[in-house]
Amino acid sequence: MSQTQTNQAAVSKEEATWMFQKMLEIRHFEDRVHEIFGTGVLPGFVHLYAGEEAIAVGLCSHLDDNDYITSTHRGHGHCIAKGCDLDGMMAEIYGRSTGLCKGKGGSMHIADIEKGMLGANGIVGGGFPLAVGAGLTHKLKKTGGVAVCFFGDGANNHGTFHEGINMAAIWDLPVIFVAENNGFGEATPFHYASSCKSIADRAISYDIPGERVDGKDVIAVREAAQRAVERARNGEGPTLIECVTYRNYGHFEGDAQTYKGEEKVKHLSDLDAIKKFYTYLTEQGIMTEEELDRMDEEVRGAVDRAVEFAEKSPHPLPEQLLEDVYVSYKTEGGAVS
Amino acid sequence: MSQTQTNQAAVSKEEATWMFQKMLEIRHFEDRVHEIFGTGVLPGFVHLYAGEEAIAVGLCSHLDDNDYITSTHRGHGHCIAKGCDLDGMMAEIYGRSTGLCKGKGGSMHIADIEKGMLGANGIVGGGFPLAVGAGLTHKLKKTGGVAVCFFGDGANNHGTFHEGINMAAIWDLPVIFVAENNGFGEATPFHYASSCKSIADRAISYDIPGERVDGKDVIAVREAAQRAVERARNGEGPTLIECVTYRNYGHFEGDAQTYKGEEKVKHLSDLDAIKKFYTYLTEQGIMTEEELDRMDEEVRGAVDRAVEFAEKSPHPLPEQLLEDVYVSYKTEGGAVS
Amino acid sequence: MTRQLTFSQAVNEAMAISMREDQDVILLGEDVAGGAAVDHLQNEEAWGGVMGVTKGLVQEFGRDRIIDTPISEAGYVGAAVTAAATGMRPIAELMFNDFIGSCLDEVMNQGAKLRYMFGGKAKVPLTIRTMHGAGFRAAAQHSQSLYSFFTHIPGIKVVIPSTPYDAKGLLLQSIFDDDLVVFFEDKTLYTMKGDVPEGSYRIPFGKADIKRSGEDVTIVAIGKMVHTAIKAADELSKNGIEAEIVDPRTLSPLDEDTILSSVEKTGRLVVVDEANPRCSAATDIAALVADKGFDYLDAPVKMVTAPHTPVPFSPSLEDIYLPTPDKIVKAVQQMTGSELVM
Amino acid sequence: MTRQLTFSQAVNEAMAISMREDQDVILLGEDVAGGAAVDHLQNEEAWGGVMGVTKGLVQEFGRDRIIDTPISEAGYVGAAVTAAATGMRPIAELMFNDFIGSCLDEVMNQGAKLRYMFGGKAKVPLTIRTMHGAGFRAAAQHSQSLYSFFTHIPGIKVVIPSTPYDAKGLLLQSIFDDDLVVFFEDKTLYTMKGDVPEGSYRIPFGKADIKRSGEDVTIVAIGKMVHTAIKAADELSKNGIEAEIVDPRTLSPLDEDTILSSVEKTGRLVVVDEANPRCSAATDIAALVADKGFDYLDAPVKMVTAPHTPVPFSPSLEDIYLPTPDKIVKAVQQMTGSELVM
Ligand SMILES: Cc1ncc(C[n+]2csc(CCOP(=O)(O)OP(=O)(O)O)c2C)c(N)n1
Ligand SMILES: Cc1ncc(C[n+]2csc(CCOP(=O)(O)OP(=O)(O)O)c2C)c(N)n1
Ligand SMILES: [Mg+2]
Ligand SMILES: [Mg+2]
Repeated sequence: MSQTQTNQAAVSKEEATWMFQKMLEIRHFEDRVHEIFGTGVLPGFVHLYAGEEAIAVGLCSHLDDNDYITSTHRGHGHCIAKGCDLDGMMAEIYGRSTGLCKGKGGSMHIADIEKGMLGANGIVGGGFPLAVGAGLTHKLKKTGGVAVCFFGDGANNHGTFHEGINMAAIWDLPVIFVAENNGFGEATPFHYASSCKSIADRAISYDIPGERVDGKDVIAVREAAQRAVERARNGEGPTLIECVTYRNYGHFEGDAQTYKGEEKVKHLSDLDAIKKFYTYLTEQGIMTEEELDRMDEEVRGAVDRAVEFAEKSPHPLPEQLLEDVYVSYKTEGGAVS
Repeated sequence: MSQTQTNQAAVSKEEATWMFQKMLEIRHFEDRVHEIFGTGVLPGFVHLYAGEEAIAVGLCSHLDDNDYITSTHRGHGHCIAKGCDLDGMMAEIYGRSTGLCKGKGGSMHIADIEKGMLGANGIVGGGFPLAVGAGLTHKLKKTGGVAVCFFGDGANNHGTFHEGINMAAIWDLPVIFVAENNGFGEATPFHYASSCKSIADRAISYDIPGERVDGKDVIAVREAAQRAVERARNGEGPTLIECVTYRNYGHFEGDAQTYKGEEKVKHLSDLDAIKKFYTYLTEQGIMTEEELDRMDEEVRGAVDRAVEFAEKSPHPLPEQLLEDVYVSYKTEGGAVS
Repeated sequence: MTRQLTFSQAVNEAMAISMREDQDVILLGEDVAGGAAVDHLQNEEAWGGVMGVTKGLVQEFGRDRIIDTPISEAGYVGAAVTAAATGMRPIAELMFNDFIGSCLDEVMNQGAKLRYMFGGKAKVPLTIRTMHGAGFRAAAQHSQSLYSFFTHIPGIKVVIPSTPYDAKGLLLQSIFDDDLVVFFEDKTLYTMKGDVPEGSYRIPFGKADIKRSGEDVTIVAIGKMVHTAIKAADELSKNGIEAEIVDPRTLSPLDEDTILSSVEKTGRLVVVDEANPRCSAATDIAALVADKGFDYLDAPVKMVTAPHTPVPFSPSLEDIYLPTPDKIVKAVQQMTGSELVM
Repeated sequence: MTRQLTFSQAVNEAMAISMREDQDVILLGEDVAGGAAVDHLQNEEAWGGVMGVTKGLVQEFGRDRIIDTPISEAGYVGAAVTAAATGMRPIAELMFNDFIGSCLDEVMNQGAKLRYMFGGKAKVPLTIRTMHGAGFRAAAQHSQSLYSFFTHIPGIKVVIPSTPYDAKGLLLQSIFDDDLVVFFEDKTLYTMKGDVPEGSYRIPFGKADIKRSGEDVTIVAIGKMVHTAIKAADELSKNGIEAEIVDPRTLSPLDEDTILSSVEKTGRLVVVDEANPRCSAATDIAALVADKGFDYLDAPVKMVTAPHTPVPFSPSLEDIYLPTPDKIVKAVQQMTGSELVM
């Protein structure tokens, strides 16, 4: 979605349509992956973004293909919000050669540099320096673009958080640091692992704005994002936004989630981001229930087609093992040297 | 020096004697190393602490051998304040077998674990996790001891700063983080490399007390240290103290210091920490000029003797090359395998 | 005596025994218990390690000794170094060995060198347990086998067990060893069962184990590759070739004598290592024999390894990434073909 | 043509040329200019690198392109990875290779794997320049030679020049190469002089250089060790042994053919490598020859390396830590003694 001017508290119908669509795509994509994972056909570690849709979508509603994002192990939502193709994504998660990364990356490394999506990342905290680098290119090439770094509350205690934000701040880079505080890093609560009261507080260490918003409220996220994106595009430097959220599923597929408490139930119902946005859009008269429900249907269909596409796609060919290591030559045999 | 109760703004004569003595030892030791380095006989990189004496001494005036400190590449002052032997230190800097580390460490790795001195460190930021580990031992073994982490303004932007302080904070460890803000990391100003207004501000990221003091004023440092040490020994967790200071010499021996400005002159005269303390002690009537001047003479003598000791000491024997890698066996030949 | 445990249980039991024997043993790592400061969990774990290897420890030893850490590898691994140097005997769990990228300094420049730089006046009785290995569909950043790094660095001991029995005895040795040990656990071996005696026993470092005897070719196989090599040996045996399988068990120190004696007997060496091939444990062992065992060799030294590529995600690629029995058989046939009937 | 430059000047000139040729080339590192934001310095440097290697660059290219960084190796090396992937052609200076402990993740898990994990849809044209080597009395944390780590990791190219001429041509190749290159500079070579042509020239990767021809023994020597080997060869020559000295120049890719042809001719191999001996470049090259060049070998492969210890501070120990001409001569004598008159 291209850069846009919104009026204060609301969104246009066009914007709302895009946002609701993307939120649905994330939700149905993730619910579906969850389902399929249960059948045992999906390889590897899979971390689902369901529940946190408002964050990726609120942020990316201000971005276009020239803007970059860095992501995390929980990257499907960021991909979708940044405009990645559902078919290519699903095929990647299946490890097929039609995947966005030809099946070589998988869920934890899904990427699409053409769309400005610099990759999910298997390394917690990996994204901070990477976002700084993308921001540096923007600044040096005067592209007017921004880089958004999504990261978790757990990543907030990794050294790269500190190094990355400090660098972005001293160089006034157009980078936006977006904490997705879902209360846990794996099975460890935020309030145990982090000595700060809120992640937004840590902005003071870098003399930059820090803001805490309801990460279940896509409008609130979008508005905070707008301020940050404007600052960034104006050369005023980075912003730290903390979005308070919750993940619908476990840390990864297979997690028994015994560390969760009562709050779990509420998050799956009342506090649900999509439900909230649905209510907002209909109550404000921006869209009708019929329109929204039709979108829901269509998105389900698109996800079905993505699964079908993935399942029908070929596995990578053996020779692909040795490709893409270097630009200038192919790796040689090596298995028996 | 053992743990002690001071009255509000002053120090006892006994305390003052120890503090002035240690400050002199550092100053004369460093001035002498500078001189000798100029003659070309000293190997390696040497970073001098002259000018920053008040910090190490103010802090260590509360510590005894059971307390630990971690240090930096600029470690001589910390060693001396923590009670290391001048002869052994000088011999180490000369690379002789009588050195504190048998000549294997040198200036950048000078250490004395018996004295609670966990080593100078060639890695900027290396000390943060190490201090946390020492603090953890204190807590688990309920020793009542503390660990002090000295670090520079440059180190303040390394990821380990963030990880170390956060860990100490969540576990309420008895660790005191002491920034020696001398305005530069090598040839790079603090205000360029660090996005914070002051290092003490960064305490808010960890919800711990952060204090900025005049690092040229040993009494001010000592008082801030006292609050921090008390907190630590009472199980109330870490404190961050920023001491504003200046180094008399270059980053290392050989540095032309073109990045320094006018302020340089003042720091070498009016603002000098030893001069300040001298004036304070005589004006307050705690010690007489004669007493202080006599100490000065004596310390010069001790440093002379350390140089003599070092110069007369034997070089390590060839077989020592292969010792001390492992506890349980000696490394084998290996040069021609 | 014939009690069977999984590899994972063996590792768990070694930790429990060491913690009973010595109050100074503590365990630090991410979610080694899990659920720290969650009211309803207290001394119950939420996870007991990402793969469940540390399950039950927090119940027995409490949260003072089974310490969940923030995601701060440099922080807690570095802390473990000095905790060790100041009187504890910590075990630090680095969840995946790939995460060494976040804490190499603490291992290489601090822990490994502390004793030497201090002129022998300190010791670092720290064990770093870490998961490695491909085959789990965990892709490029969670599947590496990085033991060559640690073997390269003086001051570190490197342990890589291939069976539950070895895992328990070597881990107990590691924990009570006075040096920094990096202990590798292959994530695909955790469910493997084997005989594991009750109680405490220690397997000394630097003693390779001959996992199979044979006269015709020496196969030095590292970690999980021991089992791949055994399959290959069974195959070869059908063709009249008897392979001797040497499991070094520790890469640093390395039991040079056992390897050299075996090659002296067989005249042939294949090294099987699932890590990448350059500057690897495979080249290390091959070079050792090319130097000190040259006169024993009747044929070129062969190395069966992963190719020089990251670990691919796609199962179809990952399966051909790893050494297989078939590749080992081929390597042996190449070197023996002219002399032995296939 | 006979213009002489120091190694340091050659490196400097390569950077300057590349920055004139291509606006996208930038340099990031600690004090590569020095004095950033100091009023009286502006586009004057305070340092131009800790050893003065980058002197003059900020005057010509300004502080937008010669970027002083905070002491945040993970931060700026990681930033350089994506700056490269998004259109720049950065040079990141890692002051000492020992500091890789603070940024291995960014190099190993991000930069080196990005292209592969993205299915070939990205490239990382990044050059990391870094200082290595013992002999400077810089002690254990500033004297290592860690090229084996980078050679082990797929996705990285590893360059290690031994002369000013090679340094310039290889650095230009590195900067304009589309892959991640780690470029090693031996701190004790900076003052060495040699012929360096003006203007731009590039030395291709994977082409070893025969620094001395000989028939009796092949000495593969890495970086500075080329000069140590030359001294040894002169000594050997007096005794009628002519050594061929092969300088691989790039360890990844490695010019296997040149090494193997040389050994085919001489029948003997000594590898000289100042790094620690285990899982090293020395074992890598020894193993290569023990495999593919086995039939050429008339004697055991020898490796002359540092011992398996950290680098000691004391000059008297550091001098015996490093390989010397004498040790090389002894190694050659060991393997030729029975055949050639000494
Ligand atoms: C450097 C590193 N350390 C540890 C891990 C293992 N790990 C994967 S995800 C995760 C938790 C991350 O928590 P958070 O940042 O809050 O993200 P969330 O999963 O909640 O989205 C951990 C510890 C890792 N992948 N990388
Ligand atoms: C990880 C690491 N990066 C860089 C260096 C090189 N270096 C040594 S001292 C220094 C400056 C340190 O500045 P600061 O922390 O302010 O300490 P000061 O020298 O001012 O006491 C640098 C960059 C290093 N030794 N370690
Ligand atoms: Mg989280
Ligand atoms: Mg400083």
